[in-house]
Amino acid sequence: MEFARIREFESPLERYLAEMIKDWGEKYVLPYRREFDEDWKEHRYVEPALEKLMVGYGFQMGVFPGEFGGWGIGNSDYFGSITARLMEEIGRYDTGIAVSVGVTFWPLFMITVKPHINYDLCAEFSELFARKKLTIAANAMTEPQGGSDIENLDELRGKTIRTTAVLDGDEWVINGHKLWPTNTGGMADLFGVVCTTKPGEADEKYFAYIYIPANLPGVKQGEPYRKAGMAADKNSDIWFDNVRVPKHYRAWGEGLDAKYFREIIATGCLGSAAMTLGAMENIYEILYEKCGELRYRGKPLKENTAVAAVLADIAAEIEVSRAAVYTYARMLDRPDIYGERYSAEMVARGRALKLKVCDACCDVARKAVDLLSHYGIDRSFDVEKHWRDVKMVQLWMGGRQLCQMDVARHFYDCKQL
Amino acid sequence: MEFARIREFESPLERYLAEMIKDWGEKYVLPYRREFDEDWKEHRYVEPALEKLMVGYGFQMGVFPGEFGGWGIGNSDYFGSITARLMEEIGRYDTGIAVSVGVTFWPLFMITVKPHINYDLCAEFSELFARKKLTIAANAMTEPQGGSDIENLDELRGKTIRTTAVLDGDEWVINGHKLWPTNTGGMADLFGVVCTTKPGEADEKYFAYIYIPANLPGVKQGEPYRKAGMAADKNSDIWFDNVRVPKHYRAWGEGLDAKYFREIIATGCLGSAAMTLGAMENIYEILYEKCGELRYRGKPLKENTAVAAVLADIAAEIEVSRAAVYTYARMLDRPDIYGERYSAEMVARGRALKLKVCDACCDVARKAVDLLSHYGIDRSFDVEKHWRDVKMVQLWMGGRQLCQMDVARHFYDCKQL
Amino acid sequence: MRTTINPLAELKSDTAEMITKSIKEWAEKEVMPYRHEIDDNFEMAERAMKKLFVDIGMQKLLVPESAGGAGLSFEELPPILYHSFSEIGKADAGIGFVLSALVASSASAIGSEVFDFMVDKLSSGFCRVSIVPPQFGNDDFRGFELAKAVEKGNKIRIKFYGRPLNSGFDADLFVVFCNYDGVSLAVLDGEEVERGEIVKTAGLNASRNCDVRIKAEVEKSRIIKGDAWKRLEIYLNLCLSSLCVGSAVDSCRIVGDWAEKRFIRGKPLKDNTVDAEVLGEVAKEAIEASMAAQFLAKSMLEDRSDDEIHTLSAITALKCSGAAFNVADRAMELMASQGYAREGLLEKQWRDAKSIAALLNQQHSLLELSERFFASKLWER
Amino acid sequence: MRTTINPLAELKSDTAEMITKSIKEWAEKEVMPYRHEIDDNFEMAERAMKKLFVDIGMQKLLVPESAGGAGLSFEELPPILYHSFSEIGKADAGIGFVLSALVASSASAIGSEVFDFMVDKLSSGFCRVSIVPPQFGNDDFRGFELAKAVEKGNKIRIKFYGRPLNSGFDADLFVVFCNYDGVSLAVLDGEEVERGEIVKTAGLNASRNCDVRIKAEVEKSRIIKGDAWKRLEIYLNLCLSSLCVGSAVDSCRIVGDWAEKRFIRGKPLKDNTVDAEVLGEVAKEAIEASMAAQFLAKSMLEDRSDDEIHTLSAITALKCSGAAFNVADRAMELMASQGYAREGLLEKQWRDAKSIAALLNQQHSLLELSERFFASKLWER
Repeated sequence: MEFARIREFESPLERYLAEMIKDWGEKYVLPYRREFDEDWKEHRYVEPALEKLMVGYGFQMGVFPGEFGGWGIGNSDYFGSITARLMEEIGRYDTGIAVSVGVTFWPLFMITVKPHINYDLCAEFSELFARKKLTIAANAMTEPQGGSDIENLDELRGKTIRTTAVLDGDEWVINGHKLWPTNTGGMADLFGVVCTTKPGEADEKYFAYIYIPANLPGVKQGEPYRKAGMAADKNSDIWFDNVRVPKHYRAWGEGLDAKYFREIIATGCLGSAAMTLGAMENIYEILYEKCGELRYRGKPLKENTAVAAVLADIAAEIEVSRAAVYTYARMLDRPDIYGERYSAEMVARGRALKLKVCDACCDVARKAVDLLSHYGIDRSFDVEKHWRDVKMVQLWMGGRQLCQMDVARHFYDCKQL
Repeated sequence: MEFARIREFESPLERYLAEMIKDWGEKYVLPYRREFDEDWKEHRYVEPALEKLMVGYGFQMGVFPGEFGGWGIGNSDYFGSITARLMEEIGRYDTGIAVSVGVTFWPLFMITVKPHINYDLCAEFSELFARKKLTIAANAMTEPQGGSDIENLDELRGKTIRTTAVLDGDEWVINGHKLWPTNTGGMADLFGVVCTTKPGEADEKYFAYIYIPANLPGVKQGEPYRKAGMAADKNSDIWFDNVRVPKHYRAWGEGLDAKYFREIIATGCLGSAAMTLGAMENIYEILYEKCGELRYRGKPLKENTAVAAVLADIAAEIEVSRAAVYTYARMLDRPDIYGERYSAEMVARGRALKLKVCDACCDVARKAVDLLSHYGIDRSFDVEKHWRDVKMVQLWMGGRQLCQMDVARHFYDCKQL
Repeated sequence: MRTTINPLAELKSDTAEMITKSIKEWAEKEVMPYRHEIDDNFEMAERAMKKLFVDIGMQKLLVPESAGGAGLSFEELPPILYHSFSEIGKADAGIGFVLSALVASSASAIGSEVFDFMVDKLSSGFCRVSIVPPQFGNDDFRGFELAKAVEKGNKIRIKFYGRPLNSGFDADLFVVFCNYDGVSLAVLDGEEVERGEIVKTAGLNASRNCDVRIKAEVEKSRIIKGDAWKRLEIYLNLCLSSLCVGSAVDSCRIVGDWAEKRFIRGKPLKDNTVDAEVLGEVAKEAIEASMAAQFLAKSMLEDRSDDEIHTLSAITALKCSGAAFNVADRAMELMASQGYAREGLLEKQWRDAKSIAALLNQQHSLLELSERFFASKLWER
Repeated sequence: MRTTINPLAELKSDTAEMITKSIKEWAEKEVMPYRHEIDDNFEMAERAMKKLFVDIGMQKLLVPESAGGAGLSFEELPPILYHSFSEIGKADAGIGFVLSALVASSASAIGSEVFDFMVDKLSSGFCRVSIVPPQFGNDDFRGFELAKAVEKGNKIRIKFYGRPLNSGFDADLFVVFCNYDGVSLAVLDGEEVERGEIVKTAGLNASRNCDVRIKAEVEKSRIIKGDAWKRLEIYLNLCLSSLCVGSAVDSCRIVGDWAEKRFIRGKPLKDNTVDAEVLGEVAKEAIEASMAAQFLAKSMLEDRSDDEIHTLSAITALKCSGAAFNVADRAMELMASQGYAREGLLEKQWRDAKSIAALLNQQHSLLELSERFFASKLWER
């Protein structure tokens, strides 16, 4: 059954996209999902599935405005709701693919979402994504020296960023080393790079967000990391060695880059929460089926009240999480009512949502594994896969502790965290 | 700050009522709240506060349709949202008063909420509540022999109910013993009584919901119980000894009583979740203030990151809970979209909501007590009061286990729980 | 056998058995018949305390036999404290809470000059001791405010304003953590302490507390230097841990009785798996707590550093108070309103256990563990 | 000192120290250098297991000296198991998991006719033992399906289809819970068991498992009757608990190193209170687990009923596996992606600990505790 949400805000486009994803997931993901773990490096199974969705079903152009051949998700009045739904529906099948799709859109949000649509860059980059070929973007934030420091914009204001951008005539010259972005390890065609025009300064005007096509000289992607799970999401190092891009590849310029980058945090939180929601829903579906088949004390597992109690806790957790995800999505849809997406308030709400929903999802997955015992850790039951995968979502974007600090700072007006 | 909800569904009436409650709470509750614990029996402080709200501000007539002098909450298109808001706002001040108000409306919902408005009974009972005198109702369900068996309608179908209603000419003759209803111990003027017309039968047509004015011969209320908290809510025994009421005091008759009674469960769950939400918000407000004042390691408590982490978890919990409460409230507002309020689905969703939000609230209160340590258990900080009070909400309406079974039954299609 | 296990061999002793027996009798006569009302009626608690402290002699465990006490040695103490406090915890955690401060303070004073001063008090009628630990405030004692001690000629001037851990309103003696020569304990006569109004609290009602103002000048002999404060905390933690074990066992007993009597779906609660699982959980928590408290008591009989035992004791107290609360809390979920009602007896264990857990200051304790195990530098000194 | 405590006095023994030393060396040479890859490369795990089982002789702890074993007695065993499994847990919980089944099975067989049969296997080269416990299915063994045993002349016919606890694919011996004369253990030669394909699992990769079909006829002497199954579970629980203690300590070490190296807000992680609190929590959990496992080992040296120790062992295994998982899980939150990466080593402890916790079947264990402590009647027999 469908878990709670306000259905009045489901747009026709959203419904249509959700149906496409369902069609895609059943045909192109489920039959291969159990191969993903060993496929972490080669992506012999992952990439065709991803390509099908991005090129075959056309999602790759989704965020661009209609005039550039896109679906206009970014300038739709349902931007938040549609984003949440995409991540939820893909997350049911695989959170790794969800994040791969999400992170392709993510850097593009800086230039495709109203009211800040950068038509020049849209025109230029939409050509790249319009190719009938899998095209992927990545958001290069984290650096080796300081974990969550970069996402920690409100406290550090970019002070610790070491990737530098120097203007040389009409070109930016970029140098730096990034760790862990999704869609790296050779996948990305375009990077959105967080860098500084004045290293060591805590001033948002020096915070720069610059696009770097991956095929430029001086860009190097490392080998993908092996991880506990999340095999469909490749993460790696990226090095920028005197990479030169045109001046207009900086998203918006002084001050505005930092401002709209906060929206990247807000939407990242929404996407993270929504894809873990999808994972929870799939766990629910698996439990629904398996707890009806497995028998205990002469009855289906689910008919034992002790088991039913755990199943109920799981369902209730999903019910509440979904209501919260779509409430926040709606709030992002209507800046006129709820404030700008990049406002400190909306970012803090996003952090709070990600904090709780990711925690809930980790908890649900843990309970499901325990409940199924032997079968819980069996890879052919798919529950343990979600359990391993979703932990990553809880950890990224600065992890739990940064989430907590951002929430505390805003909700309690803390000044010294 | 205001925690998450879809603001588009806030009606003008809701906003107006919320302002009244704030005015009332600051003037008539806060100055006396710390006396409530010792006042559990006499209600020397509680009753004037309650009377002010019910008579002074006029809430007592709230649910009746306009034609009977009421505010028409029951036949408003925002029935769920308004109910949630009332319980939330009163719950900030005192969950005991919230439940006292809620349970006055509760039995009346059977006859005042569209589409099932019983105009005859509305006409008759609205006169009682229109008096300029505190008038209180109670919902008499639980019986001594079997805890949550009566609320457990889907499984037992009224089989275990021992309070009997026998038709004698034009009158019902009621006999039975009820335990624990809110607003008893001498408070109630009108009872909505769950009884059976054929004891021992598991058939919903014998389930009867009959109104009994408290001043009739044969009605006896016991002394209020002393409890761990929730002093503003009086609970006690009620005995019905050959009490006679007119035949038309049965709410709707065979089958329909049981049907609409499920709506009582759904709205009870909404109210429970909303009032604990209010309590959480008040805890948040207290923490906001106190964690700014108390100092630790040379800084305000809240500026220590370890403390901030806990504060953040609390805020995030409230954020998600509020979104869920108002999502469900909206779903109750629109049976055309989400199904009838008394449908198994909506009841299960309500159970899930109550389960999670009450758990969240107990957890928030527990963390707040721990955080403030010495001051957490100090009654003059008001946190421990909420901690004691809200546990009761988690326990009532059949408690956690019944909530879990109802959720599991519906979400997993269990047949033998 | 109901949520109890046999104690470790080294924790069995005839003295412990004897004392436990007296406490059992005391509980049956002095507490159980009044348990519903004891929280509302301080005189009842006081009467019970007098019997326990004076007649049974729990306040004189460490007082030398020459002064009319039991004259127990450190080797005898841990098993006796484990057993006796477990037993008290089954009856009234508040009374045990008051006693724990007295026992811990006496243990910390043994061998110091001030011990005689304490013995005088402990052996001349009903006595309560209040501990004044560091608390929310400034940075002196690992982030907590510590009473100020300043040398003034031959005397020490102690200054403090704040809230004791326990019995601030009633205590005859105050043991105050102060910043003299590192961290020391100052032992003050109740008369040297100015008291505010009784603070109403969530539980532990036998321990009446208040804010106190201290501005006393005392002889140097009233100060216990060195690691005495650690010893105090170790014994306090042992007493409170054991008390919480007793509380958890009692909550298990209460919910077990209910689960037998109460029928649902045609069977006693305990025969429904959803309820049985909760019973299993509470039994597990109670046993875990008991294992931890016994481990601590046993460790105290071994050759271990004060530091190690101090740390173990902190972990154990957190574990046991948490367990006592969880057991009562989950038991209450099973008993629903019946657990919440005063008559049910469970709700008192629930309020008391929560109060102990809160007073142990979890956040701060965890940070201390982090210092101890990970050498975190959290406090500048 | 880092999240370890000195063991209880009774758990110190020269033999234990000697064995622990060998295991430490083994871990450093055979496991640590390959830890990143060991999960992907079963040969590595197998090589390490051979060294541990055969060369160090962990598979022959109970084999009589006459047959080339260590010939340990029940009195020597608990301390040695506590120490050795803790040590193994620091290196590779999967290997310890495989060993635990072997040790527990041997312990359950001592004194029975089948022991000689086992000794033959255990003393002739690398050997793995798989346990086939009751499992999801029907009602025979407290709600779990038990292998069927039917007398057929002088022989017993054993029938079962399902999944062993461990090493089903590799085992040389199977110890099968069956319904013979109540609950008994049947010891089968690996050749008597038909195996399916290797099941891929979340962790514990050294233990390759599969579904098995058993349809064997064995001599009555291959059946161990009476309480042997309880003894098996007791030893299994002790081994797994100790293993989890080692795992928790290792996770603490990993996160401790990280918290020292990683800077945030200009300070090492460990000096930020929000992170220090997590460190405090993990240290607390690890120590609690260690206390519980030691308590169990110590209890096994005391005069206690099998039933009591059986129950304690179940509680301890739940506690310790939960703790090992929680420690790794929270440590991962602190280390973020670094904890999640294979190189970080933490994620293996995380997967392994969760797997052990899941295999212990929490739900079912709690219901058993409820039977034990509250006489819940949950299963009709």
